[in-house]
Amino acid sequence: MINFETPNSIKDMVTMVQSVAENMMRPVSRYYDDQEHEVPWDYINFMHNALKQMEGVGGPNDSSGEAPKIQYQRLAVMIEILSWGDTGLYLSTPVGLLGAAAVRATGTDEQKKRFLSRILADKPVIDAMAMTEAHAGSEMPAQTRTTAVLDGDEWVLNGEKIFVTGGHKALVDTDGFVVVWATIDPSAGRAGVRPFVVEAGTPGCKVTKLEKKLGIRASDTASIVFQDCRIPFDNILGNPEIKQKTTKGFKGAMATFDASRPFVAASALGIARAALEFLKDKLAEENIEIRYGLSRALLTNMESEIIDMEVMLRSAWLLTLKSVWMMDEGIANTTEASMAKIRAGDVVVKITQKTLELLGPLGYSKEHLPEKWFRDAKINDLYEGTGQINRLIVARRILGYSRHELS
Amino acid sequence: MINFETPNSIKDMVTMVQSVAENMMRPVSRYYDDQEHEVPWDYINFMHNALKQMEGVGGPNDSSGEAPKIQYQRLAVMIEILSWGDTGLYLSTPVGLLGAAAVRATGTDEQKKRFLSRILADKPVIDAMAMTEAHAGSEMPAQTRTTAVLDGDEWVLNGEKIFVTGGHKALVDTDGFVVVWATIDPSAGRAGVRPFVVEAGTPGCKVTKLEKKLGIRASDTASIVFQDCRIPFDNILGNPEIKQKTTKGFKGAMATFDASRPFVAASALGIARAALEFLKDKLAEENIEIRYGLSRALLTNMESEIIDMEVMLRSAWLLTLKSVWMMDEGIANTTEASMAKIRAGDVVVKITQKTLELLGPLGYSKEHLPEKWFRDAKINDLYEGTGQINRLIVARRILGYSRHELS
Amino acid sequence: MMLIDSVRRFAENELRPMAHDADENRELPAQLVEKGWQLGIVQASIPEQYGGFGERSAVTGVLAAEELAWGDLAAAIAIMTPGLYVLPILLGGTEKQKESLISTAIGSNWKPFVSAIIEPQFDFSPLKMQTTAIRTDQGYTLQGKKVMVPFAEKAESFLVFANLDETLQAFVISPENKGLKIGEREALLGIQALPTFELSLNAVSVPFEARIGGEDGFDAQNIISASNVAIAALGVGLSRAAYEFALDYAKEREAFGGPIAQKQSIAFMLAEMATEIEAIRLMVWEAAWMLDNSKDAFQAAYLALTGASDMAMMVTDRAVQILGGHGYIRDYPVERWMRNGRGIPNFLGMAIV
Amino acid sequence: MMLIDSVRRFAENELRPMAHDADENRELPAQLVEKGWQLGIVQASIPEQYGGFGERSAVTGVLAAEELAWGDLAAAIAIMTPGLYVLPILLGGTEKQKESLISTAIGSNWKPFVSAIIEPQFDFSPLKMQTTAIRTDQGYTLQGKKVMVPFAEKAESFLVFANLDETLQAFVISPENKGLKIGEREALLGIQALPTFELSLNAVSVPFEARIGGEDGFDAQNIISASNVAIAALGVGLSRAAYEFALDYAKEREAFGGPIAQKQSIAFMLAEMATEIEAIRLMVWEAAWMLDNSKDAFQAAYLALTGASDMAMMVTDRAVQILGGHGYIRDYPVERWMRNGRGIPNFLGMAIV
Repeated sequence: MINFETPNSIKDMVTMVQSVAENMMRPVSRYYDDQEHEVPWDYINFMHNALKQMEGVGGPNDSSGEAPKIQYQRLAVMIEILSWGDTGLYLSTPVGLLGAAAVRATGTDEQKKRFLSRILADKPVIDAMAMTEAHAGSEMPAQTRTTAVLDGDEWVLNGEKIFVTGGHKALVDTDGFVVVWATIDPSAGRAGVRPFVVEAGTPGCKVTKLEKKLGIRASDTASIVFQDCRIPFDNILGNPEIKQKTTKGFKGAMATFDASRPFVAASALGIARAALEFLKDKLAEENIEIRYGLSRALLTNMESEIIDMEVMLRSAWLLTLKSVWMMDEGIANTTEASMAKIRAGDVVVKITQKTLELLGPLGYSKEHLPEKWFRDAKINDLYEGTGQINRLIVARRILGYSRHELS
Repeated sequence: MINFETPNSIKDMVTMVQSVAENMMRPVSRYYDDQEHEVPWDYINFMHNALKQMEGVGGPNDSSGEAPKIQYQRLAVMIEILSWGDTGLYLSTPVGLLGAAAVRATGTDEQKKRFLSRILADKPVIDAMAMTEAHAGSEMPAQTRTTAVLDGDEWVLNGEKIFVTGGHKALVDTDGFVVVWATIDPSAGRAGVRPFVVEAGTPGCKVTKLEKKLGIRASDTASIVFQDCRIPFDNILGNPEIKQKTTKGFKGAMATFDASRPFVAASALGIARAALEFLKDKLAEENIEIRYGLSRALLTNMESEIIDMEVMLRSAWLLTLKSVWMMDEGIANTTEASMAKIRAGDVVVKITQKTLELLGPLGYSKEHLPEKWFRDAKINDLYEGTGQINRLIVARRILGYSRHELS
Repeated sequence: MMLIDSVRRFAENELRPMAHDADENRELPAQLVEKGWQLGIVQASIPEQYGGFGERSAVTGVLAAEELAWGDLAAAIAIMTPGLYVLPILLGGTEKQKESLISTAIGSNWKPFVSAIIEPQFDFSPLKMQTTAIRTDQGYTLQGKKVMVPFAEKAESFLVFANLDETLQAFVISPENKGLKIGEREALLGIQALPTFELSLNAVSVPFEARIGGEDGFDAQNIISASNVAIAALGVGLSRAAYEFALDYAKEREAFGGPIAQKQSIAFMLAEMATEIEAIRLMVWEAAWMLDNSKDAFQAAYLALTGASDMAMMVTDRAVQILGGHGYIRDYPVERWMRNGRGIPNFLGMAIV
Repeated sequence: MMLIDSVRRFAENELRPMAHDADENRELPAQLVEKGWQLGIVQASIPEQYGGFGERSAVTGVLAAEELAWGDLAAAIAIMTPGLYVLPILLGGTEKQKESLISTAIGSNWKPFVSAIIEPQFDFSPLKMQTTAIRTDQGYTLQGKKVMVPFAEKAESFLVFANLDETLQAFVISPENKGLKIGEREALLGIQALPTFELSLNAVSVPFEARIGGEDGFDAQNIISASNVAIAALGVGLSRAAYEFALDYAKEREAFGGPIAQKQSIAFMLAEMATEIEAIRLMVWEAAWMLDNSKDAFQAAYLALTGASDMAMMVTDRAVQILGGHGYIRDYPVERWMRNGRGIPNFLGMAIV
């Protein structure tokens, strides 16, 4: 059973990260929402330095002395707090995001060392993952059209990826990298798909569009075109048994999601907590108290709604904790990761929507942050698998169905 | 646009039917729930006499002088009130139920006259419809295995039907009839399916089981076995072009549902209103007032829940009214009938479940009727098409999809 | 109905094409509001003697409001703005007020005659207004704060709602009144193309004649009901827009070998959206019909807006969900509809039928 | 945990097979309750010195409660009934009360030592009890009405909760007390196999020693929390039963050319049910862990029961829905689970861990 007691080392971190969220993020949250696509250098540089001092938040492959059994938990707790600060900024944190997760899930030890070490190098770098293509959303990576052809000791990539979170920061603003899912055999379907690391500055790789979005505006969402983009042979993640038509690449992508979904859930719940706390603070200002312990027939509507939101938030957080605890314990967590993502996605959307309603005209005004959280929230039910895709994953698992039996 | 003003002739009927519901149904509601399968003769006989005097509630083919444009509306209003009284008893009303609906939707004029006239004859009769078979639920009638073979000038029926609402009352307790959907060509799929009228007392037709149910216990739910059951050639509903493999029979079944679903919706909403009124009466006793007009931030939970229930109830009722108004106007109403059924099924389940919660220990006790309404309610989301089947129907309609494109 | 047909065409041909840019630029094309005004939606509810050419019909009003909001919510509110100034006067003003005030406000061109109702409290409710009016020897003195007042910056006159001895009343106030202070343009989650402002009333003195209905006042509850119904109708219109867009998208977007609309999860969402819209629309129509037939519509109108608020949130949120990642991108209109949709419970007091 | 394994086996082999008939006949097989008692769930939370063989662990309690309720809710409550008599005494009684009262109640056989908490008001809440205790010269006098008191007819002793000067306190009352009146056996929507009764207290006089904790009383709020958690765990157990049954049914029942579980509408319902159960179970565990670690569990326990109440209704309702017409038939267990499930918010005060 998971341990409900927060380890002391995490408690210490909480204090620090909460201070970052309050002092470095909240004050600029509105600014970077208004100034879409402006890079939050102050925050990025600050976090880069802070993280170098506060090692051990990058998952088990970092070099800290942290007991490995709680490193994923520690990361989840950190992400929840940073997202409480500002999700758009959190998604710009040079901490090892989706690209790093892909490296961790699919790379060899040598590759993990090579690519993940960049994160704690002198200058901040952002990593990203390029999977989605315009013609297919939820069917990626199986429907990949971006190709990788071996030419000598280089791979040549051609194709276009969309919706790359942080793609511009990874390739243009910093010397980061993008993990690109491409097929080495278009006739092989998902068996041909492999992950490749494309580093910033590689010729033939170009950011062609930045999306204007509903929320998370401090984080860029990029389209990237690969045109005869050549990368070293060794940048194919994992053992390059390229002739074998296994679904290893596909499974690697799935493993990346298993490893990243709990953190999307954690991020979502940070936003949800921010909204709920705002509402409760507002009530406290008016000396309105929440009377826990009463039957529904005796509560006010405000009390009842807040109590329901607290149930949603806490239960989703515990599911998230369980899914990272499983990672820390080395237990396969596909079902639990998707469950956490489903519930966190639902919860953050419901809580932010409800909070706006209960705040009346205050909720609708940009003078306050809840309207921003309402916009930021929705991404969590959409990216890294929509609520529907994650329901499909959980359903297949509990029913013991293949993707042919249930799609 | 539908007329929101209730016609005077309906207003008059409302007063009378409400009195029946209050005085003839409510007092025996608990008794017939406890005494499952006991036939409520007092109620049946009373209603038989009352309905003979109050003609025009059987739909456009009855012989009343009622303006045909409101006869279905009138029927829906009556059913809502009777179900407010007691749904199990309503389902035992000798008024022309599903069997009659099938005759009306698929019979020739001669057949309508012949079979529907029985309803206003000397003795009360119950009619029923036998469609479901054990091996298939939502796929009926397409998957019909009950066969009808022509032998001379008689049809010979063989097979078993389950979940026949009022089957025992139609075939055993009264001289009623059952409309049975059987195939004249098992190889033809749904094209072979036709409706047949089997009258009480026909040899070879036997009620083999009465289901014990969660609710609507005053209404029997029967299994019926047909074993070399011979019926006259003329008892095949519609023109007996029996050689032609059209899907006419199937369409007749669908037409029956289009014609009956609004009345299931009306019945559901009668239960929902009963529950909501009980709750509001209880609050009125305690001098708790519902303050309409306030924002959600100012309401009590009880007020907020009641307001939401009133929205659900009224909107579902207006959808139901629209779907019967379309029938009265001769407008095809498949989509609207299913919409009304979806919403009414949802609404009655939510309202009764919520009412029980808000009534606390009173809601859970058999000293009061809400627990019974909670049990009665659920049938409305299950019979004559589950909520899922009706969503499928609406979805196909709005998307313009066939059953092959969306199932 | 000819009026509704022309409103529908206007919404499709004029509002839809400009809605995205108007939202991004936070500006409505001026000639568009003018063109919308020429449809005569407000004028059609005012009798000829006061400068209009018809008779008030809430049913016509909700039909028109639905169509306008289907086109664009910010524009719909902008076009209907003078209605919320003239209708309270028509329904509750003294004969003298009707004669002197209405025709000025609804001339041949759209003019910024506006109402101020909403207040910056989380628990704002029209029945519990915190802006107060106190009777003095010379007339009334108003004190309080209003938000989401459209076009306040260039308003020609304000109709301000305030609490007078625990009843809701309205007062005509000139923008020149020295106690009046108009704030910066507001930034809101939605209806970004509509310019709205905060309005502070600091000991604003008005003469007795400024009170709608004169000494006896008027039934403002009736105005609140008519606004409830109008906002609910706007909610229906924008929800229908989102539903239709999501429906078309779902039929075109392919995944797993066919349109995503062939997946039950998507198809059922759409079926429920359609059902919800149809159900709430009927509530709106019924409440409007009650208003037109002098029935007490207070509760029905309140329930209609309650239902419409939940419907708008549910439908627009699902539309975004059905579009997946594209739903989150401002190139597509659904995220705008979701932002606008969340406002439905807040817009009470921004339109009337 | 060996205890939990044996509870699980008992639930599967003993409770499940009898649950249908017990509900229909409104009677639990007596030897079954006895057998359940022998598992030692209650005894394991009582130290040896008071006649038990362990130490109270709320975590163990919720694990056992979940398994029992998976088997049958009525039997689960029956078996745990003496726990709600002895645990308040253990946690809040004077040393003398512990010594004299606990071992009598938890001998080698199950005995009807019962608590009376719930009252017949729609807005019953343990923090707002209407049964009152007043201090007199001789002790306390209790007045009020209780419902859903299990086994009251043959109870050997009652622990009655009442409001004493606005704090919740508990009193040991002998069934012989002449102010006590036991009503007819109640008929309830669910847990029909469990005999429950109304209990009227008409000027019931008890000596000072009858009050748990003596003169100072005890912290009854803590007992309420432990009951919240226990009932929530029962909700998890019965929901899991319904979910598993619906899952198996959906895989076997065919329609449109395959199992209905292959339809997204069914599959997604199941996925959400599984997620909900897992999420709420973790809340229950956390609250139990807080109880065991002397943290203030009041809010966590309340939230756990709130979540479990909604979960139980949602999951059991959907199980019925997935079974379609069969869900409505008493030959199948899901309708029983739905009836039992609706009781979860009402059962606060019928079990404890």
